[in-house]
Amino acid sequence: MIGLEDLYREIILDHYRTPRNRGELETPPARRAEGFNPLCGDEIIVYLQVDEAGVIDDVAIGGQGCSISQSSASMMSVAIKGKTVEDARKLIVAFKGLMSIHETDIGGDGSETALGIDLEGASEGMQLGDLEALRGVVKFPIRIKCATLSWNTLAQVLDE
Amino acid sequence: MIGLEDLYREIILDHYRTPRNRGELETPPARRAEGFNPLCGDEIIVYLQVDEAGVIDDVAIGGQGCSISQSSASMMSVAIKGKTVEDARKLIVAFKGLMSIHETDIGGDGSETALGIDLEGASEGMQLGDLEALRGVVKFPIRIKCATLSWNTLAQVLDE
Amino acid sequence: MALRSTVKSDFPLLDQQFHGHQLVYLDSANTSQKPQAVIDAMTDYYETTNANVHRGSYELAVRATDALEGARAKVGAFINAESNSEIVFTKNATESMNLLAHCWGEHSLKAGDAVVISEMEHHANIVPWHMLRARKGIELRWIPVDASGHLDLSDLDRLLDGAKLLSVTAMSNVLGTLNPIAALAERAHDAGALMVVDASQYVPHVPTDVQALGADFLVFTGHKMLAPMGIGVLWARAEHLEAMPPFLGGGEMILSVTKDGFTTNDVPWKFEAGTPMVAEAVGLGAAVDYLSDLGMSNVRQHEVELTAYALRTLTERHGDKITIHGPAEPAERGGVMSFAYADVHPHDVAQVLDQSGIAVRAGHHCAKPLMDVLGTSATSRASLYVYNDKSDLDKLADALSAVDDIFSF
Amino acid sequence: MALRSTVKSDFPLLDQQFHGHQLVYLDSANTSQKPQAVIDAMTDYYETTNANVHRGSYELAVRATDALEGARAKVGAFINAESNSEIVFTKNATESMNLLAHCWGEHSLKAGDAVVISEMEHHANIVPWHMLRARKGIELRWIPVDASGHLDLSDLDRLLDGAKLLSVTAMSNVLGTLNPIAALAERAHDAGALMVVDASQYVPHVPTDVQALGADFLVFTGHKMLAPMGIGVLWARAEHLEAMPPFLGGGEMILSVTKDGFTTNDVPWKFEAGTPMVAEAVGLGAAVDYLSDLGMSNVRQHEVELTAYALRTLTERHGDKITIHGPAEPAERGGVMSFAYADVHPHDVAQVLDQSGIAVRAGHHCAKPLMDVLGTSATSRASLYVYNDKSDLDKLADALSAVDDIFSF
Ligand SMILES: Cc1ncc(COP(=O)(O)O)c(C=O)c1O
Ligand SMILES: Cc1ncc(COP(=O)(O)O)c(C=O)c1O
Repeated sequence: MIGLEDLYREIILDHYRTPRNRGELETPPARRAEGFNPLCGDEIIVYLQVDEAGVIDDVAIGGQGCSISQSSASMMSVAIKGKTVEDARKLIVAFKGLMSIHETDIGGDGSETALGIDLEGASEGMQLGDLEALRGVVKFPIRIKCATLSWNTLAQVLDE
Repeated sequence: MIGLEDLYREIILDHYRTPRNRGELETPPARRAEGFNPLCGDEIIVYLQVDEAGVIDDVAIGGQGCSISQSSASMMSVAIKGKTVEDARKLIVAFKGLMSIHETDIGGDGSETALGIDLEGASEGMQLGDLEALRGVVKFPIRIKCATLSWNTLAQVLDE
Repeated sequence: MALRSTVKSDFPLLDQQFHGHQLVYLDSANTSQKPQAVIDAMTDYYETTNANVHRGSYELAVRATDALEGARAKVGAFINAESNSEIVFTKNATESMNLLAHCWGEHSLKAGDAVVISEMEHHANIVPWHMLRARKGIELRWIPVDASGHLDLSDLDRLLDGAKLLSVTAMSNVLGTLNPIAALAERAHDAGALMVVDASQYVPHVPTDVQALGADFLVFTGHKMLAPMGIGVLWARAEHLEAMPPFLGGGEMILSVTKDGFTTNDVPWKFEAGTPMVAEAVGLGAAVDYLSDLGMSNVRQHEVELTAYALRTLTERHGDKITIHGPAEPAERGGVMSFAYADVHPHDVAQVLDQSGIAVRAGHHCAKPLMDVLGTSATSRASLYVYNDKSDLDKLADALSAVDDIFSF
Repeated sequence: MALRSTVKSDFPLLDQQFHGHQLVYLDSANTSQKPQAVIDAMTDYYETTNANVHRGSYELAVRATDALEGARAKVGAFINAESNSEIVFTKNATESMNLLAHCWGEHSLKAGDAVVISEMEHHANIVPWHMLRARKGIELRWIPVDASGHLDLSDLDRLLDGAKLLSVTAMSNVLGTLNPIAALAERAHDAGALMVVDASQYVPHVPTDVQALGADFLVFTGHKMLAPMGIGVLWARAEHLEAMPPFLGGGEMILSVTKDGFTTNDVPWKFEAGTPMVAEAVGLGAAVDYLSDLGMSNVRQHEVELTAYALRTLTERHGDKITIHGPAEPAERGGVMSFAYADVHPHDVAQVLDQSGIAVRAGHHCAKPLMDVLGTSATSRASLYVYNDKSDLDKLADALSAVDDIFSF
């Protein structure tokens, strides 16, 4: 449909249809955090298992939501699995940078506003890969919250 | 001043300058009630002494307020002194009838609205006398509350 | 349909395009659009009449006061209140319900007392009771919703046993269900409880007579009935308002203030602290006039006919793909149609429809407990009002095919 | 005067006659008139942008949400808030103060804790504390007002000793007195108390920088600053808002609701239950733009000059007959002039002035404890704003002679 091809890229729909790392992990040893989008009722649960070396050796995603929040979570799970916690944090920054281009303080928790980060520096060496497909979301500001929901939840679980 | 001569009739200003029955009565034997006009802060205190026969043998007026509330109270005190309680009630009805011609529910306690009384019947044989001078107040709806303040207070003290 | 055909043209906002399509506004259960008459009434207020009320002795202030109290009288007549002093202006239905929970609740409920609500309530009729539960230790009981989208009243006697309050929506903002308020009020009273009606979705769409409904309290909100945002109404029987302590403290609601305390003004002003929203009241009065001119039973008939058309058309065009929640019978419901489209998430449905200029809401509609009952986290919702017509529903049916194109796999 | 001379013509309401005279509006401390730009902004909102906010995924709803949050950002910038999340929209200053008394008060005060206010407070900064006293048993202490119309701070140390909160008006709505807020905030903090500012009369007239004032909470109201009725503001430091429990319960203020309870949304939405007054927020944003274009220091300078002219003219023309309350020095006060005229009752003064088209307020100005201090039950009050000029004050002086004619005896 004209105007929507930037939002609903094939790779996004693919992750939506066939979400990766879907499920639960036992807690403990895994950590768990929940994120809500009060706007549309979307809910993401992120399970994270980190080994002694600080490597994310397993991740699982629960909850439900729209194509954007689900595919973003799925792509995120792929991107962080096997990465160090430190790299995951850099990815969060990089992804938020990707999203914040047109972001304004339009609702929800406002945490997206004015990140003011050094995107180049922080995401140095980080490959967003498939996640680049979500770039089109910035043309639909209301959906940015959907795309960032899993990432905010990841940040939460990392901070615990 | 053009437009105000209906409001500030000479007899009204006279009662305002030289209020009748101003003061206090000892309670008991007298009864006492206070009335407020929250709009302008006017306050009227009515003291009433009624003998065994139901005749108002003394009345006193306290408080302070504008020319209309003060003169209305003064004229009221003259009109009810020596009258029976029953006649005083009739006078209240007659006076409210005089005032309610253009009354609308514009604030304060709303008690003025839609009296629906049989003015002729209720005030039968009642002479409003000087009080007729207050008729001009109905052209200034906001002041009706001033004119009726003492009468509402009288009704209160009679009901106690 | 009994409404005059020119209604749509009274609403300037509807005459615009989105993404190259004429706007089709199907989100009136969320907020309604405003007819020119309402917009003009507010503009005129600010250009000719604006002053603070109940305070000034000059002519302009008298006019402003008349404008406020005149609007109160219009609202009172619209719902057949016994007296204007039963009409309390608030900022929205949510404040009305909170006022009730604070003033009546704090005053009349004690720990262990039960309040009965239903599973189809809007958060505005849930959260204030949760908060009161936290403050006072009341018990909250829930009337279940059955599979047909009606209240399941089979257990009502037990739920009402010893309850002090029954608070139910007159029309569900998700399912469209019209609840049997008069009967519920009777049963509440028989059980010794008072009855609260959340009429936020009802007063805008159905002729309302508070005396016939027999309830004790009724709340609604201006912006869903063609009136501006920023104004709501609490109607209550005068005896209840008299007995309730005040809500917010400040100007307007007092008779006297000293360093030691204060005495309250008469009702309804006792509950209206601070400068009221006069322009919004004027707008609400104009909305009431507009709706009365159309005729509320015509409004209702229009929506029943349109709902019937919508249910038929959507089912014919989309068959099994679409599931419309709530009562199947148009006469038992309002024009609020929540639906699921295949397994496409409502947010995606709304996004695709927006691309065709169609505004529907996706989400939990501030009714999360009902979402739990429906076993979902969100629905798509199309809702109707006086300015909608069959062509809007045809366009909705068309645009849903685009959803199918993108998401069927 | 530094204001452009065409300001008056921006206000359509002022262009009308009363009793055969051009309106002279001198009641802006009560409510202000609205420039065309503000009226148009609201009309435009309803004609092009209206939708419910934070809820819809369609384009129109996004625009409405942007309009609301854009207005919040404008208000935040206008008072130099650190973040937009420190700006809570309420219906008026009274609600803001009640929110504070409920949420901060209930949460942080216990029986015996002291709250310090002053004798020159508006009822909005008195009654909520009386109500809290009744609920929680707090102690209320009063800073006296001296004969010059200033706060008497000689005993402040004792008053603040062990106090938890100091809540004072930045500008008296009766005397015009400007209070030393920054110094008071410092002394409150030194004593371990938080500082609340009632800035209802201040934000409209004086450049305001919440960070420079150093307070913890600040409340004001839209309708006194050229904005519509129906909207007020609570500014608070984010840490306080985070710590405070919610106020009203319902939609918008929640993250999640179940049958067992709810979790609150982030600030500021946690405090904004129900559909907000979006059009009024848009109007407030437009008012902020209008005032910023004029320049708030120009506004202040204009009012200082006009107040000086008024004090001089009225005294020259009416000598001993007129007593103007409050500070004699224009730089120490705002353009709010309460006065007594001989022993004519203010209600009669206002009535006679109205006959000349002059709108002044007569009454207790929602400051009854201050009236007790002044030893009166009411004053007449003329108050200024951007649209007033010297000719308005000349007409006031003229019309007071008519008062003299009728009532001198
Ligand atoms: C100093 C002061 N505080 C508070 C208020 C209350 O404002 P509102 O009536 O808009 O709530 C006013 C105005 O009436 C005021 O002058
Ligand atoms: C049934 C019902 N109750 C209450 C409300 C709350 O109305 P408001 O947001 O205007 O307070 C709504 C609308 O959102 C509703 O649909």
